[in-house]
Amino acid sequence: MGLRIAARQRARAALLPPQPTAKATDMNVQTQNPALSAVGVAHAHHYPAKMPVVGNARLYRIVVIGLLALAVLTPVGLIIYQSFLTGPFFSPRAAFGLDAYSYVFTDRNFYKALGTTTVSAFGMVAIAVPLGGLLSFLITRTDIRFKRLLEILVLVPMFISSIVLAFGYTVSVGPTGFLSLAMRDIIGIVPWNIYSLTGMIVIAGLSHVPHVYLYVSSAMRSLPSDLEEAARTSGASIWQVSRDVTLPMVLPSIVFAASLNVLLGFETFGIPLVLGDPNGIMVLTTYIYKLTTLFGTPTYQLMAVVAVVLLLITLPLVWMQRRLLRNARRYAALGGKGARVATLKLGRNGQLVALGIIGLWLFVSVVLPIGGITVRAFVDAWGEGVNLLDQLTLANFVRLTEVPSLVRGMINTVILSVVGGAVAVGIYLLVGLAGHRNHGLSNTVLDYIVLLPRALPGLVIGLAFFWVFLFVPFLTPLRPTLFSLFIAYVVVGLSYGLRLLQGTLIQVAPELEESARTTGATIGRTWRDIVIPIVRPGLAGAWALIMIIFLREYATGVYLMGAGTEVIGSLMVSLLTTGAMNTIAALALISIVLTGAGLALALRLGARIHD
Amino acid sequence: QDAALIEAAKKEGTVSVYTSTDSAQSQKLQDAFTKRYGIAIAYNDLGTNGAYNQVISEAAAGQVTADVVWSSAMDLQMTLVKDGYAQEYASPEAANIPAWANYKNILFGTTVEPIGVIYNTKALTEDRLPKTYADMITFLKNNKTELQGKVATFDPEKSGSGFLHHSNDARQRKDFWDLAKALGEDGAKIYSSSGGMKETVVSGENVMAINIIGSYALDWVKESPNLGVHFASDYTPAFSRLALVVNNAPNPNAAKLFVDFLLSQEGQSALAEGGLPAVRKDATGGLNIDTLNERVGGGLKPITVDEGLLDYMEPTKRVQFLNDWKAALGR
Amino acid sequence: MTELVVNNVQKWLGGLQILKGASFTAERGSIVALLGASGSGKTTLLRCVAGLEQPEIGRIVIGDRTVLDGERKIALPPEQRNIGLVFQSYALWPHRTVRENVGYGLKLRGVASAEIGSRVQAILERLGLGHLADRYPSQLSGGQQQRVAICRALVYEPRVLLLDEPLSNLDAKLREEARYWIRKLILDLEICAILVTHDQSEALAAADNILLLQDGRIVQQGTPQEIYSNPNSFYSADFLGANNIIKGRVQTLDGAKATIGGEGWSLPGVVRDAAGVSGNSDATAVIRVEQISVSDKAMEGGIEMDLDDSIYLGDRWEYRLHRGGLIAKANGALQIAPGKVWAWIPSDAVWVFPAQK
Amino acid sequence: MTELVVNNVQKWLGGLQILKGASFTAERGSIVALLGASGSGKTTLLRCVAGLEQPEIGRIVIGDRTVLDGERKIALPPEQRNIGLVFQSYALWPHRTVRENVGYGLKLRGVASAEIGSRVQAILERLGLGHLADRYPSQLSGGQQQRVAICRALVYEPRVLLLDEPLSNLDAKLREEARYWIRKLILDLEICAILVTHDQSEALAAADNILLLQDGRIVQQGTPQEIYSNPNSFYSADFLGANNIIKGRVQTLDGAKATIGGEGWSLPGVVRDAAGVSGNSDATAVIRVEQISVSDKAMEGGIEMDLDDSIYLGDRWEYRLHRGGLIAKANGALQIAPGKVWAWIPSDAVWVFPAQK
Ligand SMILES: Nc1ncnc2c1ncn2[C@@H]1O[C@H](COP(=O)(O)OP(=O)(O)OP(=O)(O)O)[C@@H](O)[C@H]1O
Ligand SMILES: Nc1ncnc2c1ncn2[C@@H]1O[C@H](COP(=O)(O)OP(=O)(O)OP(=O)(O)O)[C@@H](O)[C@H]1O
Ligand SMILES: [Mg+2]
Ligand SMILES: [Mg+2]
Repeated sequence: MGLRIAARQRARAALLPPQPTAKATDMNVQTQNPALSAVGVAHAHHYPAKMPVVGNARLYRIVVIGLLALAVLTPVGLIIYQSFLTGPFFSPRAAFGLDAYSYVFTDRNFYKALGTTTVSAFGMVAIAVPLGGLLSFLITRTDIRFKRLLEILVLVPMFISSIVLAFGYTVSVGPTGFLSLAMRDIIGIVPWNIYSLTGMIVIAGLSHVPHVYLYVSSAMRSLPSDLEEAARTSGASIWQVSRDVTLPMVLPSIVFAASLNVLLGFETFGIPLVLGDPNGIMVLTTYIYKLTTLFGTPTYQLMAVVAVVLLLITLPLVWMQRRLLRNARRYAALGGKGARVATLKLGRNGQLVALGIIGLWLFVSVVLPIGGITVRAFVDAWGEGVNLLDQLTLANFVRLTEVPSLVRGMINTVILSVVGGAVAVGIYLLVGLAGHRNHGLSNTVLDYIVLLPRALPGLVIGLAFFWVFLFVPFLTPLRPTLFSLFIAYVVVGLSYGLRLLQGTLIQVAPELEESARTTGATIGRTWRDIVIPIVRPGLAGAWALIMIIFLREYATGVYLMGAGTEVIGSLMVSLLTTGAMNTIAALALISIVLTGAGLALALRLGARIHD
Repeated sequence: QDAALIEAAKKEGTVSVYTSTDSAQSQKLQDAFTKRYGIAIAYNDLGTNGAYNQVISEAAAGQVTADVVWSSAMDLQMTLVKDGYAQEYASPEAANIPAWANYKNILFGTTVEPIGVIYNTKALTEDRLPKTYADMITFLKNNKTELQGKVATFDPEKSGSGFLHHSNDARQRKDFWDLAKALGEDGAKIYSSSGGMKETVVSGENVMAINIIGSYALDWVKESPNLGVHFASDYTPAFSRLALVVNNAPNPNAAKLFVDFLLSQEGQSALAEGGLPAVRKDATGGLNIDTLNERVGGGLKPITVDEGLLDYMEPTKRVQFLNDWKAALGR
Repeated sequence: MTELVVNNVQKWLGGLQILKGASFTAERGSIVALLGASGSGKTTLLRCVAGLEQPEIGRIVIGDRTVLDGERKIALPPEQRNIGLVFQSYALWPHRTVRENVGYGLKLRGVASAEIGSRVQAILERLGLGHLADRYPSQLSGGQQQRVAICRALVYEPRVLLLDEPLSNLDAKLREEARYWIRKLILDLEICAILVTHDQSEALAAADNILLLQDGRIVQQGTPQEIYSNPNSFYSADFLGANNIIKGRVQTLDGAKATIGGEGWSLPGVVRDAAGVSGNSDATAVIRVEQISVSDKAMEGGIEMDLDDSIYLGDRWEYRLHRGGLIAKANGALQIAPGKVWAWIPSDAVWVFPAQK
Repeated sequence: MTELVVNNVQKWLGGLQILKGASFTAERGSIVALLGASGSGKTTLLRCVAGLEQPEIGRIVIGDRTVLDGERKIALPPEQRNIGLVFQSYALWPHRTVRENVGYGLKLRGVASAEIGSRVQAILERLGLGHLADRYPSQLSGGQQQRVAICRALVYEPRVLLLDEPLSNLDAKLREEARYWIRKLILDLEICAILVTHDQSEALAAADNILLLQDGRIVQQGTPQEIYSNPNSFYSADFLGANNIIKGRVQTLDGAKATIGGEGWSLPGVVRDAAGVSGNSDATAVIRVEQISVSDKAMEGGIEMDLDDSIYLGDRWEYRLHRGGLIAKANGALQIAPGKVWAWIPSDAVWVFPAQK
């Protein structure tokens, strides 16, 4: 492994200054400079040793990346350790052994779930990435109408956890959903079935479009328009420009969004649980879920094995991503020549087509699920032969206020997402800067650990964090506080937030930083005065995103929350078991409204910084 | 009531409860307890697995924070007792609950919650529903076309409650496997939570759901006009939420006082009021064991709190059961 | 044949009117140089022609197509105008190699890939970039990037070529070569080119026509020689050439002839812009540096002046002269020692304009 | 006093050796111009001095501090070198107004904000940007941006000023003003400046010393006059000035004197680079354009030639001459009609070099 890393570094080195290659050595030998030939002999077969890079905040980088690695690898390591035991790691009866592996790897259901998961993950990516890229392009680079509104609407599918989302779909387009019934009245049958693998893929794909949109659009926003203008004057139409210039220029964010979505596809739980489970369509996460009760008492070692499998999936993904994005400078475009940022003109027909596409997508991925949730929140009964108007009630909301833990949950969630989200973005920024224009081993480490937490199902990572806070002595006092949830959330949100920032950081042209350095700013000052302000729109975006992620997160908190530290998402999970769907719908609707308000606020802040 | 215990409990000032009962259902109980003793409840709704997991993890870490575990997973509760996580407590109220609900003064049944059937009233009418367990099997067999893909039940693989319900039936009734086969023939759909099942029946996506938690269902029908609940008159099993005091509980006195209160007439009435039928006959405000028995048609068969609960905790037996279940269902 | 007509183009940016009614025409097979002070709106005008900015008012015709008409609300997008544009900022696509950057226009036009390869290679060789074809823009020097930008705009032979300071980062030799070659191409292909440049010698040498832009308006237009020797305003006179700007007072005025003078000196000259020039008013005179001959020997009709210094300029020497308030520069082939000299200033080379702030 | 010492700096980029041992020194209060073909490594050398690139080999001393030493592995970061750098690409910070861009260096040095305000305003006024102080870079024209970049690097009066084609986007007038003012500032502040420029007249006029860079090596160094009139290689001779490059054959060779000729013509000249020049070998001669005088009247010692055309260059006319294979350009003040003319070419202006590919 060590060798392979070294080789990879060397391959990568060829594109980064200063780099030893055979050619350079030849020239070195040929040079006639007398001063060199003395040195030259010694160096005859060596490239001159690299100069130390000073003033590059090395210590800072190592410390920050080290701390992050600790925060990520502790729970991950615990899971890996657990997978090699025969019982819970804390149990005196647990012994080392591969029993868990042999159980999982001989289980037919595991392979079935793995296959289904793979198909659905890649299917989801195939839908989400092109659509997300297209949406970002339309919204950031063209003069499409209703931009401000669309910017928010596009993110709405992210507002809700996948469980609630899937549930929303059943209310609108399930077998007895209001839309399905209307359709059946018109054409006699319901032409779709959401309880199928295809249904799952389409719904997951459409609802993950925002995940792509966020990354790609923030990269596109900072793309100077002269690059696109150059293509247009060369004779490229808008679509050719987007295909040939805009999209390739934001390739880093597209690649990342794609790999992140593959992982999300592997990790998604709510959609398969609600849509696949009743018909026995099982994916890895529902398989893990099954393992918690299959043997009566939870079999952590089996869950851990499946989690390890998921972890292993990230490795080739990250590797591929690194290969694709080797020459980061190629994507740095925020140049020093203050290029004017202009939008592409769509024209009348273009507007119609573009708005049509967006409208259709919005209908399917916003109106349908949220409509479903909204309807459900205001009625007690629905479906076949029920007239919804007769059922209208506010009781579901009134009930919320009567239960203190629900009220507390809402407050906690808001604190955690708004304040915690902002702090988390701060942390991601510190980490992002530590990795900024850094090409050493620490950066490789960073690339790999960023995606790791996202590969693990929230339930598992939540459990791991629960153990960490329980068994690591100086952390135990923090366990019953929101802080433990916050740390877990920070790690879970890492792959979303950090990458969003890195994607923006990469686009700051090096000259802008170099000119600050030569003006007399230390690297820290440069970050503070130049880099951070330039990426500030990205920060606001990241905050919005993290806020959304924290607001709707559910699985992570299941084990970590306790009395006084309830969060909405996890409360919904426990409500699900008692069947309080009315309450869940009302809670979900409130959290959607909260998220929308928060997002509007964030965008407003971001927008003001941007103009 | 032991005044010394109350005094000591008040000094502790708080009791930490790990439970699977969502706080909406137990709010009345909590309020009553706190009002009466001025002791705060740290109410941790963790789900059945969560509660179990936290208790054993905390014990291993030497960081016990749970005082009382109050969970509907009867088998997991019994496992905790067997593995020594609970302490014996001879509650003065224990005498007032049925004998089947008291396991060696360690584990106490606090509710009696019937297992039954819910159905969509637009699709089925009360009078068409089978009266007995045996009738149900026939009913499922005779209405295959109408019921195809529209019957729901718990997935014992993913739901602890589901496993408890099904395996208890299997222990109690020889014709359980006939029922399972009939379900299989109807293409029954399996769910991991009550919520999922309820919602599909409310919407008419499923016509009925079998082996559902009846106490919840009795509440649901109050809200949802198109939902009906039904119990077999000859055989209505019922499970119970079990409470235990944790070994090395940080607030042992408050814990004991809380268990006392759970079993007291006041506590039981508060539970009944919240929709969880009381195990005591003298509880008011909602269903108690007697009124419930009437409501379900007299066939109430509470699951006894004893080592029998552990039968299926043995892996081979459990796997055997699940395999049989899947075979019967044709999966 | 007229290939490009720009008529009364007006453009606002950020609340300011940047173009205030620019009009000109350009012929096939000719180069029009667009000159003007920094910030006068040259880039903006080019961008309007390219379709990258939409002027609020005006009309632009390329070939026989109206590509912009403010009144009829016509505005063709850039890609339908068949133009080539070299950006002041280069705007090379950082994710593509030099070859791909240059070949893109051809690819869009459906040229076979073998032909693309050979045409791209040929044009790169032409500008000395043949060996860099596989590099990425970030691996090139500034001048190399600029040349790539030129190749990219030229390779597909657009009808109208818009060049925004295309040679500013090239050294003299390379610049001359590139200029020569661009000129040849334009004549061969019979296309028309608008060249923005800050280098007047470039404009004078390369252009068939010069437009002088001041503050968003075209203030003078003509052949290089016309513009250089017949400026109609102080701005035009001052903008081109190496000049001596002399502030003085009108001493005598007789039709177009005037004498301007100051403390201890007076010069006969011609009035070029009569508005504001009257007897005894303040005035400004412009004298091209090359119009003054200097000798260290007494010269008939010459003015006696003090030489402060001779400065070496490579191909010539520059003399710094003064006489009272009259300060002037002149050139000559020889070094002259500081001291008394005689300067000969033809009176029709002294252009008198109204006083400038 | 020597302010900057650059000694044997070698730098590799992307596997290629870009700098191959560059050495030079620069004095306080002087301007050193760095000339060289596009891609010869000028920018790279500046970046090495600035500390933005770390040369693998070499030593750089600024003032009395060694800021780089390849052997002792010393390399100070840019911010500790007290330099000012004007980037070829401007590198203005898009999120800051002009005022903030320029004032940043002062802020970093802890100057009181009132003083920052006045110093920034003063320097902006100096370069005609006073009214743009509150704009963002993207609202400026190219030339305006470039001037902001110059202000930014100068305002905090660094010890060493590195200018990478700082005037390339300015028009002649503005360029001259800026140059004059930069020069004055450098003398006043006694700092030292390295000026990269592609404009040789700028280098000749503004610099005290010129370094000629070829392919990563400094091939000639000297005062402008030395470099211009005593080039030691074909590259130097050809790079500066407007030249006639004449290919011929050595007909006679006598020490430093040689006669070069071809079909129907022969010219006496001096050998400037003996390596490779021998009797009857091919050779290349360089004649500065301004060295050839042309007259339409017969001239003693003049060569009879054909004038193909006279081209107007504003301040002068360019003549295109030929005689057999001898093709030459010359300048003069008057238009001459095509036909027979006489050209006078002093023999010490005919510089003979080995044949070039
Ligand atoms: N990252 C890189 N990889 C490979 N070659 C590079 C890289 N950066 C620069 N070069 C090459 O190094 C050489 C010197 O570049 P440099 O920018 O110093 O030239 P320059 O003298 O400033 O030219 P110009 O006048 O065109 O700005 C060029 O040939 C360029 O192609
Ligand atoms: N977005 C904007 N908002 C306000 N003013 C602008 C904007 N863009 C450009 N300007 C102003 O418009 C004027 C013309 O700009 P333009 O780029 O056309 O000048 P230019 O003639 O090309 O100058 P240069 O020779 O310096 O490149 C400038 O004064 C500039 O400051
Ligand atoms: Mg411009
Ligand atoms: Mg350069």
